[in-house]
Amino acid sequence: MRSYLFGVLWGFAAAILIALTALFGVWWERKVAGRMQMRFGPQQAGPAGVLQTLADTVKLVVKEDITPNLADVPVFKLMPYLVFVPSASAFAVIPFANGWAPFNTEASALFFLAVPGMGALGMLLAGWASHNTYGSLGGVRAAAQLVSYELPRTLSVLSLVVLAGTTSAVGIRGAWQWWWIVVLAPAFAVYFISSIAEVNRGPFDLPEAESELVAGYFVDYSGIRWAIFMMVEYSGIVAASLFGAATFLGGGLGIPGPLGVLLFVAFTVAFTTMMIWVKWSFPRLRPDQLMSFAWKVLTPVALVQLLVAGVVSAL
Amino acid sequence: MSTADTDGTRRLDPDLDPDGSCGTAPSATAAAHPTVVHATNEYSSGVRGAFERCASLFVGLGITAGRMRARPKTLRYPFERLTLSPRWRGALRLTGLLGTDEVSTIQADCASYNARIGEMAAAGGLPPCTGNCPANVDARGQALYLAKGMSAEAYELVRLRNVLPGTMGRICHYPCESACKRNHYDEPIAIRPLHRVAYEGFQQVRAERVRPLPVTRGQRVAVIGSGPSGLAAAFDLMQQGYEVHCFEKEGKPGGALYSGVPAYRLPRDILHGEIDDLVAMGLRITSGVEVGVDMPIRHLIDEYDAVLIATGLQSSRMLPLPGADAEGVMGALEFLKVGNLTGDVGISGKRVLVVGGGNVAVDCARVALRVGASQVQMTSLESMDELPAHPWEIEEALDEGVVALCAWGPHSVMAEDGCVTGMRMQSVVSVFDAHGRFAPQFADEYMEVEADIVLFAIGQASDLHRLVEGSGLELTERGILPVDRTLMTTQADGVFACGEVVTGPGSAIGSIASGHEAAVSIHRYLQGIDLAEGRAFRPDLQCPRYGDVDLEGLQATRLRAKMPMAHPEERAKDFRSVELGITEAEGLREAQRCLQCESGVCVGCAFCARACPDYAIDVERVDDPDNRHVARYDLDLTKCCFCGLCAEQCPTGALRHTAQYELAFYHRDLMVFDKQEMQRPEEGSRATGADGCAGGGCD
Amino acid sequence: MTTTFAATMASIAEKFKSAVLADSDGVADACIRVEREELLGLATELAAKGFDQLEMVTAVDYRDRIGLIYRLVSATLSASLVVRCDLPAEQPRVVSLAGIWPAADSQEREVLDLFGVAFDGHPCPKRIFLPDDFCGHPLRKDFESPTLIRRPDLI
Amino acid sequence: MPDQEFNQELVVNVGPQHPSTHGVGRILLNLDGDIVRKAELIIGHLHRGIEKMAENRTYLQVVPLTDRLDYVGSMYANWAYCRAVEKAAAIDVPERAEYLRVIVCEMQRIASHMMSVGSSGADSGAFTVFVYAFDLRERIVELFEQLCGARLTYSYVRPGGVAFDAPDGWADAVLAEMRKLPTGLEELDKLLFGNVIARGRLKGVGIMSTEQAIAWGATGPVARGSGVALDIRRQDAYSVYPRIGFDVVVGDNGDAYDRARCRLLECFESVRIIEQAITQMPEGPILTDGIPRLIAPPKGDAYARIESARGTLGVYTVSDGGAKPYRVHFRSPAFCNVSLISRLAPSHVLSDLGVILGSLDPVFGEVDR
Repeated sequence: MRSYLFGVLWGFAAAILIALTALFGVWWERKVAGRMQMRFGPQQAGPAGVLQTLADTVKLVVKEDITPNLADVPVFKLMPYLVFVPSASAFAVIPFANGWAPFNTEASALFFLAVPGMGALGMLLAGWASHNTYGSLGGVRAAAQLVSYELPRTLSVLSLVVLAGTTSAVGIRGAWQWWWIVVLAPAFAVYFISSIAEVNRGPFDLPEAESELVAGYFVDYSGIRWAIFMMVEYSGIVAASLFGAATFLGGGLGIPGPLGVLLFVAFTVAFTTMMIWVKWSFPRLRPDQLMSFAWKVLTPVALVQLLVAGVVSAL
Repeated sequence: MSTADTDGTRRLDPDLDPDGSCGTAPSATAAAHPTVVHATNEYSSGVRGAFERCASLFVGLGITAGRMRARPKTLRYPFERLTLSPRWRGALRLTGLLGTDEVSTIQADCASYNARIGEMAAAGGLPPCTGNCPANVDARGQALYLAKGMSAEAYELVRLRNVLPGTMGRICHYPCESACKRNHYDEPIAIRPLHRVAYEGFQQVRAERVRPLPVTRGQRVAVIGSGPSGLAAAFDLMQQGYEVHCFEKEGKPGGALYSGVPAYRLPRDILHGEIDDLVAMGLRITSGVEVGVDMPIRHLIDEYDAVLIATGLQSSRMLPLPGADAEGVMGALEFLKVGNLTGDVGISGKRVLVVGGGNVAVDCARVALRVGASQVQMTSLESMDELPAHPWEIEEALDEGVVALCAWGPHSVMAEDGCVTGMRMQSVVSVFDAHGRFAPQFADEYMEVEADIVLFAIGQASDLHRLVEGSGLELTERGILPVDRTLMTTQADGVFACGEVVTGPGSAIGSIASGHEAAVSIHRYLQGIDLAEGRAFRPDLQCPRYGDVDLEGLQATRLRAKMPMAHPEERAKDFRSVELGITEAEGLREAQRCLQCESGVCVGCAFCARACPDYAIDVERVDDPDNRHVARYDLDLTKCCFCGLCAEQCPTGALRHTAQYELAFYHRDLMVFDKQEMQRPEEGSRATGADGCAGGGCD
Repeated sequence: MTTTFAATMASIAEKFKSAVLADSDGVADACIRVEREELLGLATELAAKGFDQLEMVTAVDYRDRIGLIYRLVSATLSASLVVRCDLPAEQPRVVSLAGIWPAADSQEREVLDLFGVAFDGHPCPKRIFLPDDFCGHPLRKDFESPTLIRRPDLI
Repeated sequence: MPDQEFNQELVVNVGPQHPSTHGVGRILLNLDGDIVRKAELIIGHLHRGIEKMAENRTYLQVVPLTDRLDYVGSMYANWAYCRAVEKAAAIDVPERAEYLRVIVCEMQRIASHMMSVGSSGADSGAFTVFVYAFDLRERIVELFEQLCGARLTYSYVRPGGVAFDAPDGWADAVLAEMRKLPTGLEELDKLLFGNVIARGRLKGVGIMSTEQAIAWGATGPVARGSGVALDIRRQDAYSVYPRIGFDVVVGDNGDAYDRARCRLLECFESVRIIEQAITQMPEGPILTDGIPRLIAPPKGDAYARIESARGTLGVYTVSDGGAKPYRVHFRSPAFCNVSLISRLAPSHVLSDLGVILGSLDPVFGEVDR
């Protein structure tokens, strides 16, 4: 009974942590994108606009979430949660400290890669359920994109697993060596690019392409449901950055103590900023270019990287 | 390895290798031959292309990162506000409104008048009618008073700069009306007839209004000649408190106005009535005394502190043609003097030929008709449309039966046994040479014109020989008195000159203007102030040219008061007045037509409403004389598109743009700015919020 | 109007009995008036002669008739030509030139929409600006509609 | 025989309220998956009947109407209309006014091209390009505000000259801006047209051959992108353009990339024109005096055309001798260019639709009139 209660409490704490990361992510993106476009970004709510996202959230919670009358109502209402739960559960396996992760199992690295993939189903059904041509187009694109970028992302993490010898994220972090940075640089690049695509951001934001599909699969969502989709996206960015920093850079280059933690947080913020930087600097890819880029460029690079990792680990 | 596109692209090196010269600054060669620039650029092929593709991504990231360092360009609204250009076309506002604000009239004494006019012109507040008048008479002020029925004040205001308003109301060549802004809209204001209305209004209250001016200064000034210039200078000096004594050689004062201008144009009683007013105000005039003959000028110079020579032009210039000494050939001025004063020149039943095309020639012709000439002909070098005389004078003369032979030059006078039988005329090819100088070219085609009397009206000259004896003044060999035309001084100390003796043949108002300048010089001389230092002169303004307006279809109220004319045949027989003058009521309405230009006070003329493409302005004015005000001025902001056409058409410059553009209102009626709102202070009001930008409250 | 250009225009004008070579009226270098029956023939002739660019198609309601104006520009001859064709005011109907110059397609639909001129053989003869159920043609001088507010004639 | 019912096309209604239609245009798309089979342009949402309104206004009152035509380039519409009226009423224009018109319209061309290049960046997803382009546009609009007090609808050019003279110090401010502008333009070129993703999106999209461009009635950068070297400033050599050296920018492939890049390079040409025009501008009056308040040209027609940012902007006026024009027609380049979408869009992906429409650079004020 105690462990059950403990699990529920831990679940709430995780949910609040994820909400905070999303709030930080949104605020940070609006500030960085603002400065890139020669403007201030939010500056009125709280010092340097920090409370802006809090205010947005309160607005979204209070706002009426409309359900289109022709929509498939139960599916329409369920989809935000079906999309949120998988991407939130990814946080469970991220090795925050040396040797510790909230949910430490054997194949936690693969868990981190596989579970968010289920979000694709949620997006597809969300688009379809809102009975809106743009929504369904966005949903179809989201599904195609997520499926095709699963592969390079998994392959790049596999080369890590080969070097570390274990598939658990905590193990990978523990076995981290400094020369991995040199050997696994292409893997990290592939991982970074495909995780941008996984989160539907940057040059790959086909599903919610503003200028074509207005808002993709969540076009008919409003209020808290729309906020959840936003939380999925921004918590996804932070999760990918956390995992990238933890495994590829050994969580602060393996340095124990507060300096390591500081480095770990610095790397995470750096990767998040990189994602924002890439989104606001490049135009959007066309769906066919998106697919060909995944299959013809990222996957071969990831395979070659796996080969190299195999050879190196054999030495 | 250059890229696929041709050499045309000298602008931007397509492949982004770092050393590429990314476009030189555009060369400013003016007439570079028109080449074609090709806009297409491709990546190079192969490995180099792949390298360029990746490089392009990083170049893009570099640019956006570069912008992050720079300070953001946006404002922290509402703490920091945009600074708007002074020409910003925001909501409209009126700087003044008839009924609440007062139009300023030009009340300045002669010493500071030119400075006041110069300062108004610089500030853009000088109405074109005042600007174009040689004496800068405040015609706007006159119309303002007349519109309120205060004709006496109007008369006195005009008299400040135009010493004989009633007289000038009949003989002035009114340059003010050609400059009137109303030419742009429909017809100009009839300013000259309004002088007459003011004169008639003043006559009723003449008794109490004419008071002797106090003599506050000890010096005494002598003025030789009581023509318009002399009287103007005398009046100015009397207002400054000097004692002025005027000497006139004719029986009655008035100079050229008395002897030159015919009675049908200027009735004698009006001229002498106004001069009597001057006398009543303290001017001493002794007629019948010719200085230089009855009294030496040396006596005046010793007796008086300053002497002003304002004799005008006395003798008409004769042409040394063969046969010009025959009997029956007369000078214009002599003819006019006898014709005007006595009326019988002994030409009844004879044929008269007037040589010359100026105003004096036309006067001679019309006077000849009236004193019994059987047939009157005019010849002039210039063609019909180049005649120097005023167009309306020529037209009236032609109506009365005068025959004009244009573009014929005098060759010789035909005479039998001493008396004139006619003239041989030679046809004229051109009058002025390329530079506009008077150099007539003649063709060899001749014509005879029979006439019994020949009048030469080709110019006048002054004969000052007798006047200047013993005064230390030398005349030039052509008999002209050398005078400094800006300060009106002569070589002799304390002796000044003004009027046509200085300027040569000109208009009456021109002489009056030179009289004012002379008065200023005399005043400074007597006060010991240096004449030239700090001396403000009249700004010379270009009168704007207006396009012609077709008047059919306009409401009658907008048109000008028509001056009734006497019937041509009847008026040719005697010296009755040609222009019969407009009535008091017509004068009042005409004065109300005046737009009070550049006054900054809206007079409700509604030309902004007519200029507005969307009819957003609605103006209504109440015109009863004692309470003249704009009753309603509504600007409907729902219709206004801020194009600014109305503010440009506003003749008074009262309608101005403000910097208020945040104009979202809560109530519909706040959108229509009424009279009060249009006069809101620059900062703001109930409709535009306290600081003019915060938008109206929802009270 | 260069001589060669004038010559070509004159040669074209003779081919069609109703075509009249009027003087240039400020709209183009030359002007040809033609009856609506021979418009298509003249158009194909002009297209062959090098007038490859149809710049403007518009109409003017002269109350008793409707004047169609086609302004053509030729890059080869570097000259411009205006073809005028008058139609009766009641049921104006003329052949569509969209076949010869595709540029005429949308401009003819505009004339149909605002003037009510029917173009036979037009690929999609529908109104272009106003909703299909709009009654009347706004740019006709006799167009009356409750929403049309007469403005005060204040000049 | 596959069941007919299954391969039914998906009909999507893009606009009139849509971020990438540059205004209130509406496109009815028949989609087969992502491929566009048929695109039908439905316009008229911004039809205010400007030509009908112009018939009940005096010649001067029509000038504010022409601002609202191509509201991104209202200086052109003013100038084209004023040239037509000057031609009809035989009004001549002082030298200084001609130079001011050229300077102001070339600045307007740069501002309008910045709007178009910026939105072709935004259509392909690079929103930062849109902001940088608008930063350049802002500098020019700032100068316009100092000149005539308005930022968008200027009513600056008037029959017979221009409304306001340049305030003192304005010409030097323009020169200073024109020296700083090329660096901004080159930066935009590198950020958008140099970028591999943008080239991927813009190249090979909406291809139009030279013959098609002429036949379909395209003008301006849209035609020049396909190789048609047609520039009215060069062809008609109106105003003071013969005294100013500039080049015509032409593209080779006729795709969206070339059309957009033609616009960017035309901005360099405009900078050159402005610098030369400012140095050559004489002193003197800015408005011919003696123009009546109610211009009444004699009976007859007049047509004048200029090279606006979107192409050949022609104004055809018919006068019956009265103070109000009998008929005013605007040959609108945006109207002719935007109707190409139904010919260019088929067989493209849905994402390309926005890019093609952006490359045609429609402004629906001028399209619908």
